[in-house]
Amino acid sequence: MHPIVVDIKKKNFTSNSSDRIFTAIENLKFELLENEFTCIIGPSGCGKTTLLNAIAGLDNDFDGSINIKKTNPSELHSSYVFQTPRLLPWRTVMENIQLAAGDNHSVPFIINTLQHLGLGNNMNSYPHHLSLGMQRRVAIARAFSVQSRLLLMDEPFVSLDPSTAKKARELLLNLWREQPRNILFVTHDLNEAFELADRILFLSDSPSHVIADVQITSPRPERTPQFLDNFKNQLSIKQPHIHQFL
Amino acid sequence: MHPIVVDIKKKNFTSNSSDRIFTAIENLKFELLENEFTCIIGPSGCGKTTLLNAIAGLDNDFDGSINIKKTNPSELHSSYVFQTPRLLPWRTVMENIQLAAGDNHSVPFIINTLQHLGLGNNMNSYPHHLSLGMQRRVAIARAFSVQSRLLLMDEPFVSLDPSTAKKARELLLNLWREQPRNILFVTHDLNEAFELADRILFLSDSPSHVIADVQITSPRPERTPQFLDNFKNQLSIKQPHIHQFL
Amino acid sequence: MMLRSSLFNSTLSLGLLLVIWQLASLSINSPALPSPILVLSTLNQAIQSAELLHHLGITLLRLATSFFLAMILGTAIGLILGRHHKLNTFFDSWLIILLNIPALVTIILCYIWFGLIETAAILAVVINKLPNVIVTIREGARNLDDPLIEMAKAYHFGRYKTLVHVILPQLYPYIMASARTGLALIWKIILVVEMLGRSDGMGYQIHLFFQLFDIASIMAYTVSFIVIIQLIETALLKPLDKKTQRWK
Amino acid sequence: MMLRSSLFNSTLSLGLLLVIWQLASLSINSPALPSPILVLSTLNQAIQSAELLHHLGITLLRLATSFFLAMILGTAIGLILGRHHKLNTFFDSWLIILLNIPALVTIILCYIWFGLIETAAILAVVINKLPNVIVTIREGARNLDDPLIEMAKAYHFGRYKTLVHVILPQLYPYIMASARTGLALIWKIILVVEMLGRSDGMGYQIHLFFQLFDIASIMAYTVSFIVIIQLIETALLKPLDKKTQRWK
Amino acid sequence: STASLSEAKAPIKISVLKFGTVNWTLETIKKEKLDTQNGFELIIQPLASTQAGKIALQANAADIIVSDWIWVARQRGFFKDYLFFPYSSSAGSIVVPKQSPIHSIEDLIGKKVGIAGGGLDKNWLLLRALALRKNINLEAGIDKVFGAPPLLNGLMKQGELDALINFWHYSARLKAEGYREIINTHGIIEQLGIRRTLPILGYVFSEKWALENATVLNKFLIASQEAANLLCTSDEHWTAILPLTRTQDTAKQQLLRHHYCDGRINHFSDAEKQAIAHIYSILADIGGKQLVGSTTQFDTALFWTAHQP
Ligand SMILES: Nc1ncnc2c1ncn2[C@@H]1O[C@H](COP(=O)(O)OP(=O)(O)OP(=O)(O)O)[C@@H](O)[C@H]1O
Ligand SMILES: Nc1ncnc2c1ncn2[C@@H]1O[C@H](COP(=O)(O)OP(=O)(O)OP(=O)(O)O)[C@@H](O)[C@H]1O
Ligand SMILES: [Mg+2]
Ligand SMILES: [Mg+2]
Repeated sequence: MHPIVVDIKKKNFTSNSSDRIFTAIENLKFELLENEFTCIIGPSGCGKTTLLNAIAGLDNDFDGSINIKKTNPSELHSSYVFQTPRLLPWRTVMENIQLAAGDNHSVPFIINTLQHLGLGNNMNSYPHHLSLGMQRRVAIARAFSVQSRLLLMDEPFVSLDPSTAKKARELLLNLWREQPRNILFVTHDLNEAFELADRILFLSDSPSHVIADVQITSPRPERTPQFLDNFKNQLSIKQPHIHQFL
Repeated sequence: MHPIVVDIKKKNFTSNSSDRIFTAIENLKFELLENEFTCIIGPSGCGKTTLLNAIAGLDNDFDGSINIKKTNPSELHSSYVFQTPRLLPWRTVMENIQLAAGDNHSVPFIINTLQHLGLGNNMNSYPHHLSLGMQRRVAIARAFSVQSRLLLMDEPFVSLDPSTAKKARELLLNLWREQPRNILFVTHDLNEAFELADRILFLSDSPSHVIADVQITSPRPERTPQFLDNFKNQLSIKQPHIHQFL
Repeated sequence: MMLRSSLFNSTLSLGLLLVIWQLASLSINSPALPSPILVLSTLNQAIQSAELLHHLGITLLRLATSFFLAMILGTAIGLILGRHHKLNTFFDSWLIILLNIPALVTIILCYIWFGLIETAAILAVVINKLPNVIVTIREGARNLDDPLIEMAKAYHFGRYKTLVHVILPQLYPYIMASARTGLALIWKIILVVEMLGRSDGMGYQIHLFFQLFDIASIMAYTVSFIVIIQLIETALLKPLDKKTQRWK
Repeated sequence: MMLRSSLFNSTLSLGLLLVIWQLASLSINSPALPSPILVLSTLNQAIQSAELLHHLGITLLRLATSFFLAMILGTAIGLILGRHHKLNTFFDSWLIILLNIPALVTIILCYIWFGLIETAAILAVVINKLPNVIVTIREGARNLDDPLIEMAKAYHFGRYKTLVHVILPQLYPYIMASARTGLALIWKIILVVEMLGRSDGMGYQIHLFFQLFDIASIMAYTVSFIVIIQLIETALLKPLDKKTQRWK
Repeated sequence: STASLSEAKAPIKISVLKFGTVNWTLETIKKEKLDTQNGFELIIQPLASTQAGKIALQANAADIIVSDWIWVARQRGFFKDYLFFPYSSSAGSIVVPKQSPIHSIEDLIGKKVGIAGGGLDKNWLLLRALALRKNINLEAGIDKVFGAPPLLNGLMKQGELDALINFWHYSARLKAEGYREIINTHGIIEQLGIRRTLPILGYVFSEKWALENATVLNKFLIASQEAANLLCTSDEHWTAILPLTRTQDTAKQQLLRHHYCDGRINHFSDAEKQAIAHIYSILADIGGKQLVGSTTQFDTALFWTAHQP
């Protein structure tokens, strides 16, 4: 059985002001394998955040179903790096993370994560005193500190400088190896997706659905820039309709 | 005379909670030539937003001076794409832009800009009904619709998909050609900087100052991927201390 | 559909209240808690005699005048104090004093100063309500969203545009809290003001009834006022809420 | 430094107020507006006779009890109504009724129901203040930041953590507005409650003075209460403001 | 043994205005131990407003309060079994400044007149009734200013009012300051053709309580009269309650004592009851339904008769 099965028939938004109904998602279906690292790529405004919100259980107002297999009832089913940091401004960095991590948090782990992300000196700062990039990193550290079956990440590494982003990616892969889980990773950066993912789902413009489902089987260390160029070229030949993303 | 002269001797932040003083900027100096397109690259948290806020006149609490030559007193001295969209949630997309553009706005121009950015159908939407990437595009359209001597852009094109980002870059260059002005463009994406800028300022970690000032003189159409690779290689030989950014 | 269900809902809710009232009045069995039927028949008589409408009209006029004066002044002053730290520390103790002067004192002073005239009555009400508006709005003004205000500054919105498009929408919940509690508070103050020195209005009448311990009439008058407030709420405030919160 | 300058500031501000008061009392020249000197000497006498402190103490006890009851209940109910649309539409009219019942009516009913006892007095005050707290907090609860609440939901904060770490900090300005206006409002209600059925307390005394038209004593008593409130403000609310707003 | 004796004393709870004249009487009873000597224990609950007493009675927190017979009649209309026992005939009056050109009711026309107690005040209603007999419509003819009694006194002293109809202890204070009385309630009643001094205020209690406690009630009523007589005859006793008058001015004190003693009831018979019933019908005419409710006919059964002075 697949640990996560997503089958959204239709997700509509009605704006209060007008009676216009906007269909953000239509017939979007996929199944994830155990501990698969899946990237999602799609044009801005196609419905990626909407999809993640539905999977996280924040939005139940859609036609269709989302099934997540529970192995351990006490475990959080998902943790979520939102597209904006969403930190509690009245709590320090450390408090923000501990609140989310709950009782089974380990302070050394949190400190270690923060240090890897370059926030070793800011553990007791309030979010308002951090730059936006730093706030995003706190949000990443928060998600990493929570043990969950599924990690949802909505463009987590934008507005980080390349070297910090690189460290963050390494940290993510390490975490994933040590505590395997399903990861759904939204990004606009194809290279990032190629570097990280087992599988990439390409979404269409809204009403969005999956237009290409690409597996990347080569082990990550072998994914050199050259390999990626080749892979891209093959893909644009085999799947010409996703040319716009390549 | 240079139209813009920045000379920040020291910018300190004191957090209310502790008496710790944090120096974000120290001895940061540069002068811009008339209508120069300048990119700023620096690690996350180094002080780029702080610098832009100071130049925009939002933060006057620093040692040093910022001089902006005024040619036309009625003209706005700067318009600013903030790092977050900062739209008024209770105003529609169109209203948000018109409010900023003031009386000398031209509705056709605004509509044209919105359409180029893929927001033709959302002119009367409220920001809460847009995806984050769409909100960012509204903020970009807002800045473009205001006539100003200086355009400040704080990572404007992150979380846009590649094709939208490409359109936005083209739009920006067109605007700049038609209404020449100084542009200060913060980005973490070196390729973006190479593609757009006349000049790139590399900032150090905080307390930040300029550690490299690179001119790119070749005309933009000639900046092919190959050219950029060469340029990067040369740079890493000539200025090894900015290796981390390359 | 929405309308029908909300009508149904409020009928149910009022019905339940009436039942509770009836039961309470049966259990207490005292003229101090007349049954709803008695109160409604008293109300009916009072309406027929045109007396109620006369006094209600006068009180509503006073209410409207002092409400708008207090809200406009209070919002302006509250905003200024909330945004200017220095002014606030200077006037803070004045505000506390104004807040805590018993209504009696201000009312007496107004009447003594200006005589038993309409201006004095309205001024007394405004003085009593004003500090509450100021304090509430000030709290709101302290918690404005700085990024949006910076945006307004960067784009040179100017005072007027910043106020109308950036600040007031953020103050809206505070203004509404102030308005909703304010109508009630002003009504209560007017009762005292009219009791102490007017020859008409609901407060004057209610006080007469109180001297006679005629609680049924007091309640009948109260009911008539509450109906008005309920009308204001459904016809003005609720739609305003809807309109201004459309963006959510 | 800060402390010294703020002390200087408030001395200046109070000084100015005293000067205005003195001028006004000279210009009006009536026993209805006694000069500050007369009021202070009356205050001094009242303190010496121990009478003032006795009544002040009793009133403060009533004030504290009913304040905390009203704030806690009101915050809870306001939050629930603000977050649950259906409950709110059901109880909205109850709230409007409760808001607009004249203090007189509730006070009489409480006394008649429970007798002229302390409980009745405190209950009457709570009933009068409660709807104001509810309305203010409800407005705040309607305007909570949804992204943060979603975050709390995504990370399974649970009820308690969400309340303490996500919701209450956002309600803080509304709670403070409610508390600041609330102390004043409760004090004003207590004045009436004590007038109508207690044999001690500030309200009892002030009304006795009113019958004798002894405004100087009324003001002396008022001043003593305002001093207490000012103390609460500087020793409790201001530091609380500072502490909770530290993150800004 | 004295303790057990005093425990046996029946308590009587009475709610009165702290600085009202009734409290002078009650304090004298307490000081002279007229209560314990007569087998009851008087518990005085001082209150700050007349309305508070009425609430106390309704809430069964007081056995006895002080009010007038109009209120009792009205309450009986609400099925309350309240009874009235006359205590004082002190009544309100109309005062004007000494130099005022106003000398009679006719002169009031077109003047600004303060009226304490609102539109249903008995003094005001009786005055209107009298004026009507002279074909004067005061309701329309004067500039009425209703207000709280102390506030009106204050405004009078400020010269804001031409004349003032106020309760007797407020009028007394003004008179002590040289203000002139045009006419008082008794004068009005007399001109209306009733030549008797009628009680206005009295003790009010519920019939049920009175029947259950008839003995002590009667003893209390006698003690009350005794105490009042003591205050009027003995300077020593008068000096003892002086603080309750709340005035340092000896002229005012004398005037207050004079009025207090004049107001004592020494005769109350069926003739007085009939007269009251007559006045009630006049009041009912003028004040209308709002004043008297459904009780248009005065019920003389509201007087407590077990004890006759
Ligand atoms: N209000 C503040 N109080 C204290 N420190 C602050 C405050 N604002 C910013 N800082 C500090 O100043 C430094 C620079 O912040 P700034 O926002 O300018 O960074 P940035 O270069 O824009 O980073 P990013 O790329 O992440 O946006 C950061 O280290 C931050 O912690
Ligand atoms: N509350 C809402 N009401 C109406 N429409 C909405 C609402 N939320 C989102 N939408 C619409 O749904 C579509 C998808 O939004 P979503 O936020 O999921 O996009 P996205 O794929 O995450 O885009 P981005 O990459 O820009 O973040 C958008 O076109 C947006 O306009
Ligand atoms: Mg998104
Ligand atoms: Mg920044």
